[in-house]
Amino acid sequence: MQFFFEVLIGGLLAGVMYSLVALGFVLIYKASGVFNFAQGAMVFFAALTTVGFISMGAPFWLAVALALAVMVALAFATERVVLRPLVNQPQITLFMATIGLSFFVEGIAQLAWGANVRALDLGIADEPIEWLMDRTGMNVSKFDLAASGIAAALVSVLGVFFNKTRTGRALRAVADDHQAALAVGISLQRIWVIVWITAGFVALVTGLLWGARNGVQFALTFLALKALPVLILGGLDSVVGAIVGGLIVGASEKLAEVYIGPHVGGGIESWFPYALALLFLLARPEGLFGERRIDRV
Amino acid sequence: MLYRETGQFKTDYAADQQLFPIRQDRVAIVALLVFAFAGVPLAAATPGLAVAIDFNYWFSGVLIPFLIFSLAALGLNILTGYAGLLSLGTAAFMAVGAFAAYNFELRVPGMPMLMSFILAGGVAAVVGIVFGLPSLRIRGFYLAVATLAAQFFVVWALTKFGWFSNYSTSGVITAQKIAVFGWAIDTPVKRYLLVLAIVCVLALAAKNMVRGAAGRAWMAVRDMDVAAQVVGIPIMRTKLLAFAISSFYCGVAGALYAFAYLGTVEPAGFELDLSFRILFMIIIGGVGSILGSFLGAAFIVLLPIFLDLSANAIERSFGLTLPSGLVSNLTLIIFGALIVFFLSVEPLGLARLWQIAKEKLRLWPFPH
Amino acid sequence: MTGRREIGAPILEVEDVSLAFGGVVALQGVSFDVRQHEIRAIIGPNGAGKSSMLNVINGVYHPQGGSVAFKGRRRRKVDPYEAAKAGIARTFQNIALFRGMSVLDNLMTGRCLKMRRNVLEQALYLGPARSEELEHRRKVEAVIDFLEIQHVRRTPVGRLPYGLQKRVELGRALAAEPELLLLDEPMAGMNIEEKQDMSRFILDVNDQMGATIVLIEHDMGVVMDLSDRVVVLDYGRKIADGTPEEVRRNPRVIDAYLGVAH
Amino acid sequence: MAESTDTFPRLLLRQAEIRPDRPAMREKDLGIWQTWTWAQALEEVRALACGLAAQGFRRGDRLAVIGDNRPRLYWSMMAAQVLGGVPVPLYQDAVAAELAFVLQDADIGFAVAEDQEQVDKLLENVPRCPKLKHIYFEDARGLRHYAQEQLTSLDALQALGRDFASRNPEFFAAEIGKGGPDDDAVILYTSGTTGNPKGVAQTHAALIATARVLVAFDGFSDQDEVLCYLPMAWVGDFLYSYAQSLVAGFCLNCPESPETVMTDLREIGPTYYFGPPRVYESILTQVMIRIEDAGWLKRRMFHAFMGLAKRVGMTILDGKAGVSLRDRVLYALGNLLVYGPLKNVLGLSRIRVAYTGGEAIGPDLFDFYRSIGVNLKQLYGMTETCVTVSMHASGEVKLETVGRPMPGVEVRIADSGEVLVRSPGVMREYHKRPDATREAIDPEGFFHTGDAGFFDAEGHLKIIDRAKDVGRLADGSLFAPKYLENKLKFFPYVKEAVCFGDGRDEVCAFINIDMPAVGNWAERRNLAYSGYADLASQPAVYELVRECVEKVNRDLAADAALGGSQIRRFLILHKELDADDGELTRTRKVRRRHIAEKYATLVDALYSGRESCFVETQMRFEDGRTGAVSADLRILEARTYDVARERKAA
Repeated sequence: MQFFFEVLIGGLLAGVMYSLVALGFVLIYKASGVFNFAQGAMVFFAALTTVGFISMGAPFWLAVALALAVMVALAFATERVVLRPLVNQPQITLFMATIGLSFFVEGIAQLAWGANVRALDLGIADEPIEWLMDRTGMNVSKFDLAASGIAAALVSVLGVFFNKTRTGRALRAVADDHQAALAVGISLQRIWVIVWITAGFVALVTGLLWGARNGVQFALTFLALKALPVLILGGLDSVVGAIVGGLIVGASEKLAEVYIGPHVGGGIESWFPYALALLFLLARPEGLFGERRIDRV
Repeated sequence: MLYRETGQFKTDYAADQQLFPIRQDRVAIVALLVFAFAGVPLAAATPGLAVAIDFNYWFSGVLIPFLIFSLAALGLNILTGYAGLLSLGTAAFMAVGAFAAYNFELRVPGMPMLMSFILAGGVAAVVGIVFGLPSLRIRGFYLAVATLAAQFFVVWALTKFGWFSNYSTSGVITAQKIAVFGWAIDTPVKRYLLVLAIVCVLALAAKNMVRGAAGRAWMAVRDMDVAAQVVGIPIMRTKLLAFAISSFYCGVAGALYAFAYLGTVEPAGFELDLSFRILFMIIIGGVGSILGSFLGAAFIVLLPIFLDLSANAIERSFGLTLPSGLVSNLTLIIFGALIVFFLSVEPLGLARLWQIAKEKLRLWPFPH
Repeated sequence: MTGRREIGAPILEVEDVSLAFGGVVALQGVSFDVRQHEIRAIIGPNGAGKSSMLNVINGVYHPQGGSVAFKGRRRRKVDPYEAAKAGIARTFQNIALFRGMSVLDNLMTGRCLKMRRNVLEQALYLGPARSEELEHRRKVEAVIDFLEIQHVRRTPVGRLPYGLQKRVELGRALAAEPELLLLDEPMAGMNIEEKQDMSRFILDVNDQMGATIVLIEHDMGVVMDLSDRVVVLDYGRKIADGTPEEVRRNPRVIDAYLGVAH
Repeated sequence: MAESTDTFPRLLLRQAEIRPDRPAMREKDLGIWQTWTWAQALEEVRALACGLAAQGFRRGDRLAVIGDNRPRLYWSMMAAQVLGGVPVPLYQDAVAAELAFVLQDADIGFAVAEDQEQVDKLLENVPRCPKLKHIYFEDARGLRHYAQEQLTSLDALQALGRDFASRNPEFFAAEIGKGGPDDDAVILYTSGTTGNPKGVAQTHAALIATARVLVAFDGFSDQDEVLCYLPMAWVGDFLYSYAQSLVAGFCLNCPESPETVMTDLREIGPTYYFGPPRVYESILTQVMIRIEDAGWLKRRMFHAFMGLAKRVGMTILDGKAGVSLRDRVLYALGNLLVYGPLKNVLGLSRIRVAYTGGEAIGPDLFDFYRSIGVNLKQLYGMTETCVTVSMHASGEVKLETVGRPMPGVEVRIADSGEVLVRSPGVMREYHKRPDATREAIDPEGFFHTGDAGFFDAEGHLKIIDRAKDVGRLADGSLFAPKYLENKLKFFPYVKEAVCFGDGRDEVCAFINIDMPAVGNWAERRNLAYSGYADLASQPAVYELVRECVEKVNRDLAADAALGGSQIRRFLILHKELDADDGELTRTRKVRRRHIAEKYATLVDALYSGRESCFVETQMRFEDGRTGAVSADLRILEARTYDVARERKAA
């Protein structure tokens, strides 16, 4: 039983990280209706850039700041080159465009910083928390805890940003109805840039956390793939959904790995979340927290 | 300009419905086929040329992969371009084809090679139908995600269950020697011809389908499914058919990929990245166009080669060594950029550009 | 031009149909019948539930209550596919053509239910599949000729002007040789000549092809000229039913239309 | 059986016998070119003929045919001929009232109409034409509820016919047997300028003889293709489509609709083509407009190669020597890049011969087609003579003439200058108009064309004017105002011209400049001008016009007969001649006499050798107001050329 909890908690903590990636998607989807497949690439790019600057001798915070600046630039570029020309195109087209974008970003990243794995140290060791170990004997990583703490903080900040600030409300307005947003004089372009910057920021944080954990490497881009089932479970346009979805996926995949894995030869977390999401989709195509649409004729 | 259509009138529907209604097109296509089937092999057989050009490289490194990818792109185009169902699992269906063919050859004594290719396609089709089932309820990129599930699951299954790869380590399989009607396909030229023949036949079949009732049903579902249903098109059957046919093509492509191109493949060789490359082929080549599938494949296959060559040329001529991975990263960047470019500027891809050019030629000297 | 063809027994019976989206009531206990060969108009102010009515008839919407009987077969739920099979074709208020396809192909889809060849035969395009394709092309050409759209035969419908698109959509419905034809505002947004052409087509369809027609139209003049009987809906309820003259005189109809510019 | 082929029905039998499976008729319908072989055509005709017989159509009855060119309309004419009747094709665009006279004059009892529109017109006339008992229609669209008992569909008629034929198998052949070459084959109504149209009765013999000559002349065979787009009621279509296809055995192609003619033309790609100048004109205009939308490079290329074509194209077409190898190569290149594609887009690629006639054709127009390799020829004739009096022979095409008389045609120039014609093709008579017939055909059998003309040195006939307008100068030399005016009007800068000279000792002219053309010309030279009158008075413009006039004079000098009537003096009118001011007819023909009176002062000035002349005229403006315009018009001398010397040079 206690083992179960250990796995569960581990899963949940990993889940928080997934939610973090998913969050990036949700932000952009809410504001621009774009399913940004490049989010993974952005995570990779952000992390790699930070590490890159550090390796060039920049102090950590400066490196982060610079990386953020780069992400801002990227956001502007994306809005100008990708989103604006494709405005009012079918979502699926934009989706494919972001696949292109992710290739582009990956290419740039490796061209600029090289393709080999870099280590990143945030100063938090990835080791069990003693007192918890002593009391319950459960192995819970400090790092994971800290990471999820940061994630949680970030999420709540965003929550505030969305619900309290003017811009935040503007974003939601755009998400709900582009026309209306324009009517009340909110410039779509501006909103998009802001959203992509925010997403870039989230990507940066995610990149740092994951990078510190597994090393900064191309594999980070696959986080996007991890995030997809999360999104499907949570619904593409719900921040809360993203978080809950992340937790579910994290937990379920770890549990599945541990309890089902052995019977089928393991390694099932590569597809299990998808299977889960798929089943879920068939039952409820609009996700846990997504809004249902009726298409009229 | 080159088109002289005056006097090419049609006195029955058969003539009006034919594949290439314009005489000049018929001539051109025949010429092209002759060149591909006879010209190229003959050139390869000509001693003089054979010295000048490394034909083995051209066959195994360029033409064969080009043809195979064209076939895969054709399959994806049927699903995505015509039926409007985006799939990111193309590589998975290719993998199914490859491993199925391998196993048919392995386990069914005296199984004719072509037969196992066809059956491989069949197996892929079945898998395709299974993973297509969600398309009945979900649309857009939700569906794309569903196909991703296929992508991961298949690769995982092929790796995990040794049976598929006859218990080789990490699921690597080595394709059996190809023989068709007792004729050993053992040289690049022969393999090229075999692939070419198969691709031509399947391309023709595809063309016939898309211009026939099936194709119309697919496009109808793509353009407006409610209306399609109202005119009496069975949505479910139409979509599943698209998945089946598409997967069949990908399956055969996969089989050829293993048997006629690489020889040795492993499940990891059919990663998501491959699916993406094939998706790019149809985006660049032309969504919803048979010709586009070929153009796109040619482009995606040739671009890296071209970059490589030019990189080498630069290195040689300037005596400098370019950073490793430069070319591969450049390729990524260019692909990415092109995708965005085509999607926003010419969503119907190279095929559309060709079509426009053709229209201009037909109206020459007038602009319109 | 009435009395030109004998109107037969009811072919379609709508009985006490009610439909709601979430809380919004679209139709409430609507009943009426349509007789063989007649032209039946459904009129009413915007949002009266006219389109919903058609959608119920050919199964795009499923009513919560009531039933629809076509050629005697009474159903609570039909799905569009069955409706099409049964011989119901329709056009939509805001054109629902297959934009990516040529006029010819759009019309050919209208005949899909009559095409029997399986995909393999089509792929080979030999013998039966080929001759079937050609045979149906012949049928479709007759429709093209009838609607006088020869000159755009090969044009993708997306590129056609609005009026022509409406015509093509009618053509797609006709290609199915329907017994019952549902026309949702066939003349919306047309100029006078286009309307006249369309009226002529509708009459000829009804007359030469013997199709029964249910049409929704805003232009009162058109309705009065074309239709044999008129149903008037208002807020999802039937408020009148009868010949154009009767309906025109009906006080409730006048009220419903007061202030409504049509 | 059909060894004798002296009537159209027998020609049909012959064709059906020797080339039963060659196409005889095509029609663009339901998206494809529906085709009938000669054998099938024969059956269609049999059904129609027997049907008509069953309906009581007797020998000598007349069958009106009205509608666009449709196979069954042609076959109906044949059916009537089979039964010894006479088809009377009518202009499909005539209004009901216009039809009335013809229907009565030709005692029409049976009529074949294309569609509702035509049927309505006929029905409208039924009260006035009680004889009209039967109306058959091709297209039932909209006619299903017409109650009139006269109406029957052609389908029904043919059904009747097949039934009748099965009961009397010998009937059809027997009826054809009864026919003779001297029976009337058709009555064609000529739209006379004044009074009622006259019906021209032509016999089988005349038409077939003429058709044979034409077929031989340009070597037509059953491989040829022609598009039937001209009105069936026009002799040109009857002879060049109907008669020739029966003689040569080639295929007639009926367009889908009048609107689609250009497309259909492109699809069929006829091997010969016949059209009045205006048709060629409209095609050329279309070309010029469309090419202007092309990119700069294409435009340059186009104009460059057209220039070349103008230089050497015609010589090459006539297969004559005197073109440098370089030019030949360039021309070949142009053929690949411009001429070929152009002809292809216009549907003229396969043209072997193209005819024009009816009115004078401008040199630019004529040269354009010939220079890109379309063998365009002029011919001369009229309904009464089965058109072909004379025609350009390939290789010796001269724009200003209408070629040599056709084989078997005698042409004589009367002292009055009128052209007289005697040939197998001359009509038998004007239907029911012995008086008119006597007027037109003299005892020797010569038909008086009413046109003035003469033969040039090579024996090419040259038509100059209507005989009645031709006059003589005081010195007795021939003066053909319209000829001169046309020559002037062929210049883009000249809109209208009025020439005087009858009975005077020299020729003088009023000129109207073409506002757009000259305005354009002026802008290119940045000449400022305030309006028509101002532009017209510009010295530069006067020089421009003088050049035109002198070119005309040079041409005139080139031939003996007209060399005397060169234009000595001219002025440019200060206002545009206008129908509203009674200076032109509604069809834009100059009313010479009226103008002469109205501007008497100017005419006097021209002849009194003055340098200029003040004039004030009332004119009506667009807004209907009338007002006076006055101007001081300059009068210029134009250089004239010595006839004899120019002759040697030429």
